[in-house]
Amino acid sequence: MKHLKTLALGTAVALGVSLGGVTPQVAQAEDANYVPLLTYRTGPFAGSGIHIANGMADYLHMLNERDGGIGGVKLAIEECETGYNAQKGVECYEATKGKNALVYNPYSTGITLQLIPKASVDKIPVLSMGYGLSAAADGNTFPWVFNVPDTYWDGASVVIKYIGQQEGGLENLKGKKIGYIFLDAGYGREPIPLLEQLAEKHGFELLKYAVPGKEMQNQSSQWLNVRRDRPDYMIMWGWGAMNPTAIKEAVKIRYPMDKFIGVWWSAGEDDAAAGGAQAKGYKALNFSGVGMDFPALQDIKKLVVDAGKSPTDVESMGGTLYNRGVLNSVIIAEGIRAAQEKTGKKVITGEDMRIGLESLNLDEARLAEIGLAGFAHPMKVTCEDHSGSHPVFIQEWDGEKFVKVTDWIEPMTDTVRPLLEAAAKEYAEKNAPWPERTEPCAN
Amino acid sequence: MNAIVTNEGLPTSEPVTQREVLLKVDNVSLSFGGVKAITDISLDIQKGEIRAIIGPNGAGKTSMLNVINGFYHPQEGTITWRGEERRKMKPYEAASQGIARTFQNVALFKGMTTLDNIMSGRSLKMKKNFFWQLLWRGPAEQEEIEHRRRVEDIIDFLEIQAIRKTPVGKLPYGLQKRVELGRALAMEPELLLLDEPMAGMNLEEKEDMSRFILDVNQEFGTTIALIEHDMGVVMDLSDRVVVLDYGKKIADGPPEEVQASQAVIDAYLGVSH
Amino acid sequence: MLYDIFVDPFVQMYQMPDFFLQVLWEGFVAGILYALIALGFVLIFKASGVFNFAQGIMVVFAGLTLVGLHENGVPAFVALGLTIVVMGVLAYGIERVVMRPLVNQPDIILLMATIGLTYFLIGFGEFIFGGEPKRMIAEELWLPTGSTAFEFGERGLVILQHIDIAAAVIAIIMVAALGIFFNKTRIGRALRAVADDHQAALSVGISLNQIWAIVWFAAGLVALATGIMWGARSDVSFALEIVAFKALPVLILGGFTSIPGAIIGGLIIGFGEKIGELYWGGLVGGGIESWLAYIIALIFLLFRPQGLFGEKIIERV
Amino acid sequence: MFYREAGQFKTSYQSDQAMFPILQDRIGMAVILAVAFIVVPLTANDFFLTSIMIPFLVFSLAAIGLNVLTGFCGQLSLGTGAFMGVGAYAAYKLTTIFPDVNVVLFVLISGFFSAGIGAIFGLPSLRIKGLYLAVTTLAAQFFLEWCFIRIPWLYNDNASGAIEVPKREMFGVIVSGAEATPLARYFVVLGITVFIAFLIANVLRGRIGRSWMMIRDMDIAAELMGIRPLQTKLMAFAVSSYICGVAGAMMVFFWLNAAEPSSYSINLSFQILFMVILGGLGSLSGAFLGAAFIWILPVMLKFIPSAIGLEIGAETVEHLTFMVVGGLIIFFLIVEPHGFARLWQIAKQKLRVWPFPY
Repeated sequence: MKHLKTLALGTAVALGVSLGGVTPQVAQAEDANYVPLLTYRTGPFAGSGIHIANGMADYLHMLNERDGGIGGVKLAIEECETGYNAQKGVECYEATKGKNALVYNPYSTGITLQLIPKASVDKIPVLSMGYGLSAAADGNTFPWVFNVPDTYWDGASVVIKYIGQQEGGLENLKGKKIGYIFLDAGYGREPIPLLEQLAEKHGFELLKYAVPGKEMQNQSSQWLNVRRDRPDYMIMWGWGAMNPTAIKEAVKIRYPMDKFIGVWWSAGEDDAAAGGAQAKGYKALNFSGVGMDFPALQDIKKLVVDAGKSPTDVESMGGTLYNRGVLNSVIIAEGIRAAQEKTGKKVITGEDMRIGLESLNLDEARLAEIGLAGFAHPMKVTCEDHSGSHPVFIQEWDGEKFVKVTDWIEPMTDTVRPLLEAAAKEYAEKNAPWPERTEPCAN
Repeated sequence: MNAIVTNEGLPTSEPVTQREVLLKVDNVSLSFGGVKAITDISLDIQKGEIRAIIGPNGAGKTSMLNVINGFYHPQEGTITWRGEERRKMKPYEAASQGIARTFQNVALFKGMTTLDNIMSGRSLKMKKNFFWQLLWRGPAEQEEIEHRRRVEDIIDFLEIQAIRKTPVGKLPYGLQKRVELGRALAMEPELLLLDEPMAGMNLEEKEDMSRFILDVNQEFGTTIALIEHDMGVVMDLSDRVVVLDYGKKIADGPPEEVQASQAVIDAYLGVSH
Repeated sequence: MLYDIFVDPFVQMYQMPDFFLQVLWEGFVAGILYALIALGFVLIFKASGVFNFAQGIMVVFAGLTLVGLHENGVPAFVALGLTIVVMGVLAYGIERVVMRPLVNQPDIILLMATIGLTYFLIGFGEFIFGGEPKRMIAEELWLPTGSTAFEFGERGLVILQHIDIAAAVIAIIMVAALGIFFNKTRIGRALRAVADDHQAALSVGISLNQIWAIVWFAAGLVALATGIMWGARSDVSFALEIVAFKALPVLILGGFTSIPGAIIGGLIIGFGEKIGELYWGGLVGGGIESWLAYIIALIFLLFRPQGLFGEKIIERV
Repeated sequence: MFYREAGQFKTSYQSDQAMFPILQDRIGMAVILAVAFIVVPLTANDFFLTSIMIPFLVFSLAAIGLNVLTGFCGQLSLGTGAFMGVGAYAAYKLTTIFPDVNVVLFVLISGFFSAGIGAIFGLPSLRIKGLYLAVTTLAAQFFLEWCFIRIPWLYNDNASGAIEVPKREMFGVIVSGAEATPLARYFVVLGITVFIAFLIANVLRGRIGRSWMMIRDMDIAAELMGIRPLQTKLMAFAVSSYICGVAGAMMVFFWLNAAEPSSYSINLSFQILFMVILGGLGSLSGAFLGAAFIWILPVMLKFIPSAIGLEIGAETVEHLTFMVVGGLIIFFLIVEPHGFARLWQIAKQKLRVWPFPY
């Protein structure tokens, strides 16, 4: 016992001493563009997070392998585990921002919200692709935040539009009940203002079912409520372990699955598969291609995954979330490329990256050029509009895989855009004094 | 009876019965669920005396002390303190009226030093509020020093200067008992209840403790009620003795009288009831 | 307002009896699962006085091991057997590495050690099997997965999941088996002796270490059963850990040492929170499930500090 | 040898009951303060300040708060995270309602709100003890967490449900919000932490501190000596929650900049409890040591592999961190259940007798 105590004392002292040496090296290769990836492969949201993380990392690694980086400059890629925890996310941010980080993709609306005020101060853009603060689409208020290709409000409007189509016109929504089940966090609450607005406008009743983050896997009460209320349609804003549980519960109460529509984050294959055969008919929004029939994805498989340079499971490649991660990295890569073109520099900074993202123009030709023809809807960012409100489509689970069942559906931009601008204004007021945009428009 | 304590300078020569009654217990009964701990007991404690409560194990002695300092509430009977009938009260109220006690199994504050333990006895006398305590400098410190002086007097009295800064958990049993007495004394009580103050002590320690008890009684005029098993000590120390058995009072009076009582002899020798 | 609180919920119960039955059933099933976790706590607390915070994690860990092994190509029942072995090794390891050196420490230290164990098991489980939620191999273990609907009056429907029925049956078997084990076997008697008085048990030649290892193993088996049942309802991942917190109010209701207490407490909490959430939760925005159980337990505790089945505490000095 | 108090005589009770009666301790304290106030600000980089020092100080203060309750008054609480949250939300509401008032003042005032809430949830402690009390404090944790989510007024109806810290100045220096420099925030946090630690050290050595310890060590004896149990316990709950509330407010205002309800979850409660237990129950210096260990160790573990050039996936590091932290917690509990504070005393003892073994 006595020796143990000495050992403990020794350990404590050693830990104390080594403290001094911890500060992470800021030394970074001068000739690389540094892209930190805030990912989560642990915790309750790992089920979704792992696929995203793999997709993001693999595409960037593939660029390094195949093209030697972007514009001849290698990418330095570093993952930092956040566990979907805002606190750890900020920690990752603080630890990596000093290494000339180009852009941050928090993959958590919570972390995004924390980084938004920091972005303009540290001059590092935040790319929240299809998540985060919807109002950030207003480039005049949020020059450093990008949420291309769509905001949650765009997504919610597409769902309502689709339901309208099913019912034979938006006017037929009058008197209908539409249920909204959501993760009770910044993420799930984000679309509520828009849905409420649309409910008022089109005369349907919006029923809200909140799922607390820590009770994600125990949703029986929420679904019992659904059973009692019998809504005509269900919309879901779920993530991580919430998705499969919700789909299972829906099956359990025998909710008609073809009237159950998830957001693009509730579109994982694993999520739907959890419901078994009865989950057939479940629908979800999507804006990135499904499957492996893209040259770029084949390159990833060949150069990265098969070469053993990635933890990715080959079978999960081509899945909705994996491909979503790839699309995220495509936007990063195209942003870097645009920045290199605009500034003429090869090794760029966060400020250059902001310019690059702001002049992002991913048209069909370009998509084809990078081996991803038809992988996503062409997307374009302007100085005013950092989201672009691009069309999305709806996919349906056929018991084995997701199948695209609609064409590209345009969001209700005319409704959404004014609301976005109003929300941006409100955000700036609430967080007064919010910095005015001083960055010139490079386009 | 081996006289371990010399009776030199016994309190006063005046007849015991003429003193003022400090505490009076009338027809008290106490039970836990179905178990009767005390049945219809009456006794009084007079100011300035040393009153012993004796009896075999399980006779209800400790329960009696618990009733007196408000820890248990009897189902029947009344308690009169300084001539006023006492309502059902909390132990801390009894303490603030001037009743202090020690415990059968030492109940010191194990994580604190001897000094702090005895200082804790001064708690009721210290008045400076939270905000002065926050500041420390000034009134709170003055008060602390003032009470520290009184506590040091007690430490001197009990001859435990050397262990002032020692955590009490590390002290031998005899010293712990002494510290506990010191803690009770620090409260400057009117009535001091001692629950087996000499249990588990050797002869020398018993002698010391007996001397402290007598000194307290004489020097400070504190009234003492004590439970003790050592008959020699009881007979030599106490002015009056009450004997309990199976929760009932079987004798009450001066030591010699009690000693001669047939009921007491039966109780101790275990005559079947 | 008063109407909403005192009248409307009961009107609803009356008007939709099928739904009310369904709510009761859901409450019953949830209660059974809470009771199973609480049962693990009680076993360990009875035998060693340790408040085992890691019980919730052991549930996930057992489920994860089972599914993880299966994912790596081990046939389902072999995986089940191996998982039992793993839980045995874990129990032995905990007894050896954690319990034995910490014997006689205060409650809070033991509690902290089990929270440390929780951290360790989370890291270890994810390190070995990965962090993503996994589907429970219910079908492979021949557990029924369908559901049966009962018509009930007009338009009424009560849906019973077969897996939930199985959970209830298994819980009953488990409790009965434990009862027999405690009352009829030599080890069971030794265990009860230890629960009563450590010192006395030691003095009649019972090996505390052995008993502890056995108890942790038994708790591990209970955890495995719970893990399978819960995993079949929702996937196996460490997010389940939070749900395990629900077992704590159950313990308060039932008392830390009473097996019937754990079961009845579980059912009270299960029914209480479902009925509360569905009939009253809406008044304050829903989601009251997350704390209702605790408030029920707290109020209960104010009136009966020793729990439903605990003995009345007489304080002595 | 190095740490010898021989020859230091006290001539008054005043000097004997000083906070640091021994000269070496006074010197040591002065050195630590000098390092904290002068050396660290001069040498540390932003990462060190924002990710290590500021959280370390915030957690130290929270650990002191919990230590008052658990270490000194013996009441086990698992609701620390929620009490910190109350402070954070109160400070946020105050500063958004009265934007012109000094934010540091509000951070200090916000503690009173959590003190009130803490006292309410402390009420059951009169009848409930030990582990039962621990479980009931979970009621506070989960109920308050629910309030943070379901009462939109608390976060000014932000769509995100998070509180975001606005820019605030003090004496012309920006101290909160994204533009505040790490150094400014560090000084504010350091100042508040040292200030409160000093005040609480005063309380602990006086009558009130003693009454808490009496309740902790033997509540029945304490009651029989005139301590009112409810009043004393509630005071401990209130003081503890005050400190935790201030720490919680500092956490969002000077460290995170924004907080979601999940920032104040049960995990935070556990984290603080670990700091208190590993640091040493009933020791103020232990609170600092515990906070250093529990906060800094995972940060270190996270960056060590990449620092020494090891290629390990981020998730593996995370898993290993969990395992190592869990393992070390058990290890230290086994070796020294009284925490680092006791280890430090043992070390001092060794220094005192050095070079002799005894």
